[in-house]
Amino acid sequence: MTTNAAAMGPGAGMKAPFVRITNASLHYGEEDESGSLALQGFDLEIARGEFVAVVGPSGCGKSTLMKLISGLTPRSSGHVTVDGVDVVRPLKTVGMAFQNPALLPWRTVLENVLLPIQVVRPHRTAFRQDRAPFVARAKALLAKVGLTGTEDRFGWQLSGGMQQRVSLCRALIHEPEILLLDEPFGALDAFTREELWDVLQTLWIERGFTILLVTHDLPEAVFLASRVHVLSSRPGRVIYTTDIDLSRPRQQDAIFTPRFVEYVHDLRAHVSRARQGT
Amino acid sequence: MTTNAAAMGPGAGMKAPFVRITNASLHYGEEDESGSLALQGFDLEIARGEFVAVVGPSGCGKSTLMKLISGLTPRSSGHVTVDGVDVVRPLKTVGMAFQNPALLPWRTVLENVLLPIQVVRPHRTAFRQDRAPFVARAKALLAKVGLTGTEDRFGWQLSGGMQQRVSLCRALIHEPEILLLDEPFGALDAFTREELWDVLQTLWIERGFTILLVTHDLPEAVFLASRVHVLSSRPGRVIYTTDIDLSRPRQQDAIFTPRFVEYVHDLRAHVSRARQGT
Amino acid sequence: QTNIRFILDWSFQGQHAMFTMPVDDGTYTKLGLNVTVDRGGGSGDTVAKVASGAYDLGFADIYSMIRFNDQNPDHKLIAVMMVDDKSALAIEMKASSPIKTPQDLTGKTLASPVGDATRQLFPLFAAANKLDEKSIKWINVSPELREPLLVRGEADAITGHLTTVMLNLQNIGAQPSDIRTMAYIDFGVNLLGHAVVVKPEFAARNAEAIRNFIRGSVHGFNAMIKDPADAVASIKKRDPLVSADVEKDRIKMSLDYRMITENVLKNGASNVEPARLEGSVKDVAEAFGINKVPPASEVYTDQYLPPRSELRIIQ
Amino acid sequence: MKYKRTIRRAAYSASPWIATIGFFLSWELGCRLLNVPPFILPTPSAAIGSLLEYRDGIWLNASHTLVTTLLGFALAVVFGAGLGVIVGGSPLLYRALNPLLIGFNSIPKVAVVPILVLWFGIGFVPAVLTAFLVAFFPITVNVATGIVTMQPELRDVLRSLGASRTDILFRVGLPCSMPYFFASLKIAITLAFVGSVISETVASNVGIGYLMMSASATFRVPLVFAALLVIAGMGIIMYAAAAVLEWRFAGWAMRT
Amino acid sequence: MKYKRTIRRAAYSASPWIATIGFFLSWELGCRLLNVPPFILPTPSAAIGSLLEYRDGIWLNASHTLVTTLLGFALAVVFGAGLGVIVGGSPLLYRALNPLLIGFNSIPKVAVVPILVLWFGIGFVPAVLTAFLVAFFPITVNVATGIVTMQPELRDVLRSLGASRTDILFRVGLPCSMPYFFASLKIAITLAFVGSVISETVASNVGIGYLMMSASATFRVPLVFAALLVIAGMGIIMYAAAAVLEWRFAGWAMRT
Ligand SMILES: Nc1ncnc2c1ncn2[C@@H]1O[C@H](COP(=O)(O)OP(=O)(O)OP(=O)(O)O)[C@@H](O)[C@H]1O
Ligand SMILES: Nc1ncnc2c1ncn2[C@@H]1O[C@H](COP(=O)(O)OP(=O)(O)OP(=O)(O)O)[C@@H](O)[C@H]1O
Ligand SMILES: [Mg+2]
Ligand SMILES: [Mg+2]
Repeated sequence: MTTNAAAMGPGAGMKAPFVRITNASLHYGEEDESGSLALQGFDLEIARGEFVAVVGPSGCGKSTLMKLISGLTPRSSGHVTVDGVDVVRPLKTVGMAFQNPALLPWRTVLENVLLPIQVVRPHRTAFRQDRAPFVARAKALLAKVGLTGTEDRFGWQLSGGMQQRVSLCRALIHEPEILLLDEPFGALDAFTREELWDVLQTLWIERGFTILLVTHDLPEAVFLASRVHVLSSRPGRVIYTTDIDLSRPRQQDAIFTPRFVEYVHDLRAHVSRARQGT
Repeated sequence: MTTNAAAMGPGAGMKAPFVRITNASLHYGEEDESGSLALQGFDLEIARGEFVAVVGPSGCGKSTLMKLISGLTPRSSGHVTVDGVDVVRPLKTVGMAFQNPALLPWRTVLENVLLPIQVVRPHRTAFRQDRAPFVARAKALLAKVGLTGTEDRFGWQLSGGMQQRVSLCRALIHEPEILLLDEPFGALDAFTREELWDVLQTLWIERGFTILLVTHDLPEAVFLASRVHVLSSRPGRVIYTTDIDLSRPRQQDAIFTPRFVEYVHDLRAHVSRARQGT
Repeated sequence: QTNIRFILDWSFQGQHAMFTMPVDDGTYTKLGLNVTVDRGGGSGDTVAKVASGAYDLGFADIYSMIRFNDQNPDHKLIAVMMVDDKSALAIEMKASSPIKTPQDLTGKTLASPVGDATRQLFPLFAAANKLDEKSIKWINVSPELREPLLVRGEADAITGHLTTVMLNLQNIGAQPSDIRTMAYIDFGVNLLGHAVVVKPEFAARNAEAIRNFIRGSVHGFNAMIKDPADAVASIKKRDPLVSADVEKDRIKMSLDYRMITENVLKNGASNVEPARLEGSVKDVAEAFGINKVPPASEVYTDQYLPPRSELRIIQ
Repeated sequence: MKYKRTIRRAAYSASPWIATIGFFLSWELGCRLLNVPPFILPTPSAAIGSLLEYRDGIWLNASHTLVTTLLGFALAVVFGAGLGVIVGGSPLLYRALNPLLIGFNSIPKVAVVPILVLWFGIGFVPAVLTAFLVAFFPITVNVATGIVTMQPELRDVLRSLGASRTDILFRVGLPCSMPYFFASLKIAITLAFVGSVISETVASNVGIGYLMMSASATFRVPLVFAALLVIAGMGIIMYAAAAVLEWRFAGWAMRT
Repeated sequence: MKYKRTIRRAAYSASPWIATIGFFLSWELGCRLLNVPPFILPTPSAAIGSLLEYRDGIWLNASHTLVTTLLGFALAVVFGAGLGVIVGGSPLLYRALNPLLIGFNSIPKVAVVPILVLWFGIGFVPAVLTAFLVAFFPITVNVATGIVTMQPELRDVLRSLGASRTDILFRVGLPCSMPYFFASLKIAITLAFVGSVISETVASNVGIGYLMMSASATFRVPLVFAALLVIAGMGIIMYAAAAVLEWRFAGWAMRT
């Protein structure tokens, strides 16, 4: 099964797409259970360093796609490789912000943000020797998302939107190669959201990691991503893909340009069609 | 403390506002703890049958306001009355959709929706005698939000947006007098969201209950509410109120009318100012 | 100095002073022994512990040892010093009870711990007194329930060592005059009592140490007779919670009923007549269902005794 | 790959047997190699031999003990869970009763059995009561803990409906404590066996406890161990029954 | 209103005393009214009288038992939690060891003490071991259950970081099982006392168990009850210590 991908090897990965999903499907639970087929005949390729967004109707399998790529839930059939390696167990190179913030209730905000540092390989040893630089990094990240002063509170003492921002920081802190963001700004007001768009875009331009963003906000997808995929209703697969040809860094006022609005309308039409398919 | 409200009595409630908050404040934890003051000097009145929306920056105290009105969290000072009665314990007449769906994991979707029926007073006796009409009602509600066929699954087998819709059904099923909705459409794609706007508006026009909606989506607030309040940053209080003078029932295309857009822009400006206050 | 780990048959009681006083006054030490005395949990337990090697010497009922030997032919023990010349096994009832002779026990209810020697050897008592053993209804209880059941009338009679039961009954408020006893020894069951037991191999290897232990214990025996108060003090040192009065009574009773007989006064301690031992072993073996009756020489040996002159008991 | 998975599955289902048989084998070998005399620790083969030899007597006594234990256990479940609900639902009662409960349970029940015997006579009742007294506490503690630590978000769902404390207790607290409850059943069933056997050793004319007493009084140690094996076996069977219920009622907590 | 709240607070903090004193009062009254003879059930005043009378001897024995119990308990916590982590972390081991654990724990430990004594001699070691053997099981069961039922969402957070099974176990499983763990400490500390006392009654020259044995052998029942009171008191103190730790380490689970 793994031969294909293995044959290409990590060296070949330079040429081959960073994430490659071919004809994959994913069932939850037993195969014969009805209503548990979340993805079917799914194809997707993401190049290294690309910023890709995925949109689609509620329940179409976007979160499932995230779990598929990160290896959290094993595919039922097809091929999934990341960096040329078959995904059979959870990857060690992802940063993931779940749809639901999932902060560990026994840890303070700071400790939650530091969690990946304590777990992920090169950092954990360094962290054990010297916490200070990492704590500083975590505080800087929290400051960026507007959460200065909440470091020592528990996650459940924060508002929904604040928790979501903590979760975003946790996905970023260990500077993963690939970032999987599942509606990271869903619970935020427009202004905070737009501020964080800028933060994320800047980080991406600086660091050049690969990002897969799931969102319901079409302007968000257009503003941030270089390419947007539209998924069909469950069982999800890609039914439309568009490249967003807007110069970087994109500015807030780009939202009001006709090209931007056109992209949004185009996507809107396709999402609408995807829902109709239900 | 209660004398004021009690003196007016339920009879006087006809004239007096249905929900009345006067100079209320709310501290989480001990009074001296810093950063725990969520609401301060808060004033708000909602007439019976009104549809009110509340917007404001993330972490400003919107969810806290919901808990204040429903009596889930006691106020630290000030007055809060609902229907002329001082709120000192959780009300029995509210339907509440929390920011986070909070489905009971041991119950199926249908059982989760039926929960209020099994708990709230007049229904629970009727339910014990004959489940059928309530089950039918629950199924009808689930159908309205597009969840037919998920009745027998567990909440954690659904996608985030689907869970949110189940939670909305749970808030509606027992036809409460007052509905507190905390970002009920946050995890939904634009189309599902707009469909549900219609569903909610129709229900409100038919049943005439009082609704308080918390949202980050300004068009949503303008589309649905008759009045929109903007809160300041924490500690939250109302810094701006506007009546939305658009005819009912509002149609999807109203969104593109200049008046609608103007309302949205007006609110945007005020929310922006509220954030700046941070 | 030879180390001797010695285990008693039960928790510290007055009569055990014959082993603790020589420890306290240095007699054992002078004899080249370093003796530790631990309490036990019943004769059966004691023999198993000696057989296992956890202890070198033990103080146990000689018939318990016989039964153990039968079950564990590879780990037999042997008695080297007979301490109780007379068994204290007895049946006790209230003085007001209609049971006056052994035959009156027919059809009555008796309470007793299931492992209690008196109960196990009841068939001998029944046979000697022509009593239908099958008509007896037994209730199995732990030792701490036995006397209360008699007092409360839920049992018509109980079985147990005289020296234990009498004092227990007094402890829960009965007067000696309220109690009637039937000692086996007085009703045709001529049994011996507790002895010092040891593994034969150990004894063979440490013959002189055993002899010295017996010397020391005879010294303790005499010291206990001479100064019961001192004996009680020696026990109280090991268990500060024992009641001095009770243990003093117990010493007196043990001496009277079990330890000092004409035989002992005349011949000194541990004078076992082979015929008497053989007879009792045969009876007991039958009661226990032992097919291979052990010869007396496998049960008791006098080869580790010091000269008779050193075994004298003076009242 | 399929082949590998089949093997792994087989290993998984056979694992309890493998572990148990391995345990008995090493016990047997240990006894033989170290030459442990049977009156200290008999070999399992000797114990099983005794078990077969005396199967009728053992069966009689075992069934008696089983009934006793089950009754005591049933009482413990009902009372323990009830007390747990009450105590978990009321911080005041929790605080008030904690010392009494802890104190009472620190006491070895052997000390209490004679009292029970003097009150209720010898035999059945004290054994049932002892099993009950020994077994209820873990259930109470676990149910109360489960209720106290119920997820506050779920509790708020009920509170927002104006639910009474009882409603919250039964509709959120109890389901939340189900995994704790079933965990405590494992503990309680083993303790119930210990309780009834202990009571039987103190005062009873029948039952595994009595059998053990009389076997050990006559130095039939393999028989004692045969009795122990029987108790262990009954405990396992009872637990298996509880595990089925656990899967049915608390399976949601182990969702993946 | 303030006044009312003060009263309620006072009632809350006094509640354990009220309950305990109430318990003793009704025991005293019950004994007196029903005229229960002291060899069945002494009055608490008689027990306390004995306690004072023999305080030196009791103190000596109690401190011995306390040390024994604490050692056994400490072993039980370390081993029980360790085994719980292992078993909770591996479904295979869980399945494999369950029957052995259940079987072993269904066996009354009194039956095992003589074996321990034969191996380790009379006194300290067997008592520590018995306390340990009796107490570890609830800890194992609860820790394993806590780990098995950890919130899957939180587990996924760790898995998404490519965390090893050990990491998941220690960073999510263990914290999730803390409330279960502390619940089991309550059970385990009481069982540890039971275990060491039982062992002392079987084989020891010192300790509360020995004291109870020798007191009950001579029918000084009030002294037996004095000993029981001391054990109960020590159990409560130990528990109070554990409760402080619980508040520190599992307080988050009781957030409001
Ligand atoms: N644990 C599960 N067990 C069974 N079915 C599941 C499970 N999780 C998700 N599903 C189903 O898989 C489908 C896709 O779910 P997924 O969470 O990927 O949707 P989504 O695109 O993220 O939706 P949303 O936008 O609402 O979050 C849904 O129909 C859902 O019911
Ligand atoms: N349980 C709690 N303990 C302490 N502080 C809390 C608690 N819940 C909320 N807060 C604080 O109160 C303030 C208001 O919180 P609230 O949840 O009401 O915000 P919100 O307006 O709903 O925000 P969002 O839009 O992000 O959901 C926040 O600063 C938050 O940190
Ligand atoms: Mg999703
Ligand atoms: Mg909120």
